Amino acid sequence: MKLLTLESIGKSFGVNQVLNDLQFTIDQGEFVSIIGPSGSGKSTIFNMIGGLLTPDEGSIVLNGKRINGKRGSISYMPQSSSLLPWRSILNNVVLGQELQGAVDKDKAIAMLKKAGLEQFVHAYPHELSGGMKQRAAFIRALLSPQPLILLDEPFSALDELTRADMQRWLLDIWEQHQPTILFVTHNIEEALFLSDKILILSEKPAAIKKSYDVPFQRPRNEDLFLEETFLQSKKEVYHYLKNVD
Amino acid sequence: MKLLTLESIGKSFGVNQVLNDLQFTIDQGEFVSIIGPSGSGKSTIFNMIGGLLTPDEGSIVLNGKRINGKRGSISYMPQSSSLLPWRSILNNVVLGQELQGAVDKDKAIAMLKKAGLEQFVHAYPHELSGGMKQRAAFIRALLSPQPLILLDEPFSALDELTRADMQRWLLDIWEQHQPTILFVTHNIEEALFLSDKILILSEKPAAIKKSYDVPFQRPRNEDLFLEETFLQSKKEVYHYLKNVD
Amino acid sequence: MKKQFLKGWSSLFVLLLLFIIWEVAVRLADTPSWLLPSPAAIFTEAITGWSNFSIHLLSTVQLALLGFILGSVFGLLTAMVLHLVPFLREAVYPLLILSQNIPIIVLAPLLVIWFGFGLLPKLIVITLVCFFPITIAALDGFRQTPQDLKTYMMMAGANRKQLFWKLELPFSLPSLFSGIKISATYSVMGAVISEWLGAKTGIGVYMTLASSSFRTDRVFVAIFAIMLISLLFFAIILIAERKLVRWRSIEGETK
Amino acid sequence: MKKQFLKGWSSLFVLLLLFIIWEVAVRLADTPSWLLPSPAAIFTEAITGWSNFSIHLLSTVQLALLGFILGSVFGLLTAMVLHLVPFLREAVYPLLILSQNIPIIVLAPLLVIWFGFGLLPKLIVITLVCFFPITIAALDGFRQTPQDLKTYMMMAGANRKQLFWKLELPFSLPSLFSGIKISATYSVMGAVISEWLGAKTGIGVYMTLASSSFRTDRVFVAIFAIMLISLLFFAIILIAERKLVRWRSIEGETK
Amino acid sequence: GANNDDNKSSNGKGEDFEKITFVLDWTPNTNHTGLYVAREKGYFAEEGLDVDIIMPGDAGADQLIASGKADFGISYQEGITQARVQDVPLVSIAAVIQHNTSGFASPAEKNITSPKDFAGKTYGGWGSPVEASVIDSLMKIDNADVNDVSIMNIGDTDFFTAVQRDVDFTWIYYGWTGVEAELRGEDINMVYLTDYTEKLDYYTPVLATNEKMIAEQPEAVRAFVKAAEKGYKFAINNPSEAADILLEAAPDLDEELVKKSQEWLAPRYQDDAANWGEQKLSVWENYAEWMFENELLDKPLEADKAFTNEFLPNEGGK
Ligand SMILES: Nc1ncnc2c1ncn2[C@@H]1O[C@H](COP(=O)(O)OP(=O)(O)OP(=O)(O)O)[C@@H](O)[C@H]1O
Ligand SMILES: Nc1ncnc2c1ncn2[C@@H]1O[C@H](COP(=O)(O)OP(=O)(O)OP(=O)(O)O)[C@@H](O)[C@H]1O
Ligand SMILES: [Mg+2]
Ligand SMILES: [Mg+2]
Repeated sequence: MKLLTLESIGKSFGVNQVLNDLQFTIDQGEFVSIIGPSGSGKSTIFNMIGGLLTPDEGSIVLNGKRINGKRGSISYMPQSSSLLPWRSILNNVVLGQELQGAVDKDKAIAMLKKAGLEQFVHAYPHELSGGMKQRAAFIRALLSPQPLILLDEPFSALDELTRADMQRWLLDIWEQHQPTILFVTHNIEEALFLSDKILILSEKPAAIKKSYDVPFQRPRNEDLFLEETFLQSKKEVYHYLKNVD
Repeated sequence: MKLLTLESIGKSFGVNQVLNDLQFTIDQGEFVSIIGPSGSGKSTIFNMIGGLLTPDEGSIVLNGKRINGKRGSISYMPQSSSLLPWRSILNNVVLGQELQGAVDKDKAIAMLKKAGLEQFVHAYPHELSGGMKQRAAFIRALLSPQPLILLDEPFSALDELTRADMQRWLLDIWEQHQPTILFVTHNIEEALFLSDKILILSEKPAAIKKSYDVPFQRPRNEDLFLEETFLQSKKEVYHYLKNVD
Repeated sequence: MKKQFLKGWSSLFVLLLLFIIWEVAVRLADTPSWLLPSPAAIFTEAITGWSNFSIHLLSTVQLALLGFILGSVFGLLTAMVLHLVPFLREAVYPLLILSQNIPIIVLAPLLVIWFGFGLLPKLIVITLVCFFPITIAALDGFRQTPQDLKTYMMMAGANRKQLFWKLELPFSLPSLFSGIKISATYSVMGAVISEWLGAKTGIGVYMTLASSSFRTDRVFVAIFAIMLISLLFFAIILIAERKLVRWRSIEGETK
Repeated sequence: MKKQFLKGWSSLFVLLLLFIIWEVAVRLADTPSWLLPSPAAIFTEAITGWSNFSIHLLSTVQLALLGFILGSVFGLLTAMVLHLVPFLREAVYPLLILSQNIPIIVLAPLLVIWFGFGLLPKLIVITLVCFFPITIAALDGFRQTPQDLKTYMMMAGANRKQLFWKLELPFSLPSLFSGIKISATYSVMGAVISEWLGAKTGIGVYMTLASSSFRTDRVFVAIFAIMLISLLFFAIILIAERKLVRWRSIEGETK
Repeated sequence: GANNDDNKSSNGKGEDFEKITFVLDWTPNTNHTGLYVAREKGYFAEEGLDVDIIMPGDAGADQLIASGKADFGISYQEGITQARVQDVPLVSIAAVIQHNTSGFASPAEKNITSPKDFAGKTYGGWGSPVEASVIDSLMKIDNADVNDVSIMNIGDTDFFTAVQRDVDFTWIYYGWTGVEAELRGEDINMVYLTDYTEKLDYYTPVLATNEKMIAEQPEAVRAFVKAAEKGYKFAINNPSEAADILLEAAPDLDEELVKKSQEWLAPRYQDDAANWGEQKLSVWENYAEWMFENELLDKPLEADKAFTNEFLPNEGGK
């Protein structure tokens, strides 16, 4: 079942044409990654889906409804955790709900417990490590009522080891809840490890150069990283990405 | 020939013992990486070699001279480029020389040209991309008269692709000048690709858990990443690192 | 700034030293009291004249408080309107800054001409003095809200009202408090100036009488009283800030 | 703040509107000129009285400039000393803040009694008014130098002197300039106040004369002159800032 | 200060001039005309003095004269009395105007023609206890009670402004504010202090100096007073020309006001005294006694030390 469809989207900033005839679809429950060079327009795509920007051409359809320029249809997790420093973690993770209407604190507490943040429910963001903050930010996105979660390079500010932890954690929680996720990353391994499908963007004006279906079975675990087939897939994606330049 | 020797270094911050009986040596012209968990004391080691901190125990010997608490004996490149925003790139890269005495602008210009920064000699830092800034910062370290360069996670703030570019570039320039380098990273692949020797730190109080000699021939190139032996080495280092936890 | 105030023992020491030097100098030079009274003489006057002075003091404190509250409310409202209506902000912000170059002391007599001798012109003076730092601080605070937090809120579907109440306003609190601190100390001076516009009691009145009857010691009592009240106001706001924006101070310390 | 000043056409428009409303109101209500002169009357007086007023104006500008330069130099030196001697900073910084609560207008008459009618007490007043914003701004600028830049400099072997001259001082320039801008506008008001301490020429004198001979229109000419000079000073500093810290403004725009 | 020996300047002819600083009480007005005349007409120069006339600002002149920052200045009997009781060494050396020309002014329509009319009205003053006492004294004479008057502090606000706003009467000098009222065509009623009690016929304003000046440079004082007397004599005889001289020195003043005020004041400088500037011990004693009785002074005044006639040209020999 198609959840999100982008139809021949075009977007320019003045003379700078960033996107041209971009189109892709995401199915309900799918985990899709977007990979592309810096400045190719990944965040711009997100901003359009989120309603912050309006596409110059084409339409964005969510659940059958055209949402061009309409805000509040998706939930979001940015690179910086963007937790509000004056709110406790609990009050932070319910923020997405709060903006849309009803707040369910019990569910939030349960979720925080599962994420290993039990001790930090009433703590403030500055008391958490980078990884813990990102967990909270993801839980906030997960708790929001919208059907699609956009993640914009959520782990790129973390160190290598924390990042690996977070990838495993995300995979875990995704497998439990099966939300629909659109994920931006620079890291090929991360994209391979997590997604069902990788969209590879060309340089600007960006369009989908290749839609790569990730061949690995689920559930996956970290051993995948050290497997032969993984290296093979990595080479392929790397190749598509390079050929774009 | 031994350039730097750390002899049974101990360091505590109050009750927090960070380093205990740490020792290692670096030879002239060697490229050594340090890998270790976050907060294990890597930057603390650098701060002691740089003279910003004084070890509680042991001694740091550079070129046969004890340099405990003595500043100005090494040159340095941090994670943020730390270029001074009000100086042109040229004036920035000679800063290391300027602090120690004589300034050689011609050599600096030649070096910038080789690094592909010809157009940016008189530009200001904000006009450069992240990767270019890091190049300038490395040239600044290279131009400084000191015999040892310390690099503290120099590429961790860059995106994946730029980072790969920078690794190749660094390898290139290192092979040309053969400076002695002590390099901190979180990234196993990066350490394997660049170094002669990898020092793996244990959790605190940190000591050298393992000194891993990198088995690859020089000159190396990017194909190394996709080779079988590389994956093998990566597994090994990962194993040493994990066992520490 | 805050920390220094607390660990200000060394300041207290320097202050004491200054007083001692002053006392000794006055005694050695045998300066007549009407020219420069000694700290001891000022202190004595402060104690013996307390019953009379306290009436003036109280009246000024009341006036300053009232004006400060009015000025704060007015300043915050102005900032909110200007922030939420970008067109207005662009047109009015420069005028606000310009308005700070209107010399209040010169304007004061005109205020009396227009508004008489009641409370109104006095409150206008104090409000004029107080509202500006708060407006500027609040506007700066609103504008300094990090772009990433704003982007998050908007991506998550916040409307303009939610953006302001849930993000911009709480974020601006620390900045706002710096403004409030400045205003609080200004309000005392503003009250004293406004008392020159005609009042029956108040430090301003006390001071005029003191200087016209050559009681320089009393002038100094008034000066020190003004400083102490300002300091007290500052301290009260500081405590309120600590309670309200605890997250900020702790964050700053752990960073 | 800077940008707004440049694209301040909308402000100019609002200002013009205010003047028109004022003019119409005065005409309709037939307000006597000594109570509230119309803008047209003020403007006329400014032109017809120019030859006389310009002498006062010039004298005030000179005084303000001199005091401003002195205050800036003194303020910067103070900041440097306090920054480089941490012990002093801790002891003196709170006193500096406290000193801002000394009511200058009250202190001013005492200054004349102590120092006479010469330039000295006037310069003391302007310096007192001017040095504080600069000292605070410079100290803040020094302290806000990013830790990573400081760490780099020290790792690269910079000594205390190099750290200050090559890093902290240039880094503090933008902050310093905010302080200088404030001081520059304050200096005009400071000069006018200081002229009330007894002077033969100057806007302060002109204003006193005007109000004692019931010439409200002249009082307004003086008020507007003070505002215009303040604005001019501000603009000059702004231009100087653009030249000197170009890197900052460009950086801010591209970010 | 002018008490240093090196305070000499040359007029080019090789003559040495003694530099003198004179501080006014407020902005220049017709009380000061004689001094401007003396400077303009060269009377000071004839005495070897180079006089600099300065406005005092908010502080008033008294402290400046007392501390020697100014050599001479304009003061008031009231100020000198209070000052001397606080050991401030001020001495009056000449009365500028022989009788007190001040009084309580009110717009004609308020119908305040004698002190008993003050009752139920609002007085606007500058907050000094002296005001209440003066009103009290006048009202007692007129069988009324000061407690029926509402006293309001109006600070620096002038008469015309004040009576527009909440205030019924204020204390003015007729020679300046009263004349301005005439010019504006506003009818006012005056209740002069001197009409009701002699005790309040004190000298206001006076020329003053400090004790040190008298002790150390009596010749300079004598010279100064002599020239000032000549200036005031000129103003008495040629009010119009004197007004022009004042206007030239202070061009920002309103011309009409100065001319008219000068005319009004000319006969009043000397009035019924034998010589301009003379002061009587009884006046000083009366007023100090009155102040002491009204608890405006901490201790009685030694009236004979507060003033001196010895520097007046016609009395100097005595
Ligand atoms: N609001 C804007 N106004 C003008 N140009 C913009 C704007 N936002 C983005 N751009 C331009 O659009 C292009 C794509 O930007 P975008 O941030 O979407 O890239 P990205 O793929 O997210 O890059 P990165 O990987 O660095 O996050 C860039 O050239 C950028 O300069
Ligand atoms: N100046 C200091 N005062 C007190 N504790 C410090 C100080 N500097 C470092 N530490 C502590 O020493 C430990 C090691 O810190 P260090 O910065 O050296 O770690 P690191 O290995 O560089 O970590 P990262 O990989 O995150 O950069 C940490 O626990 C840190 O809290
Ligand atoms: Mg992006
Ligand atoms: Mg580190």
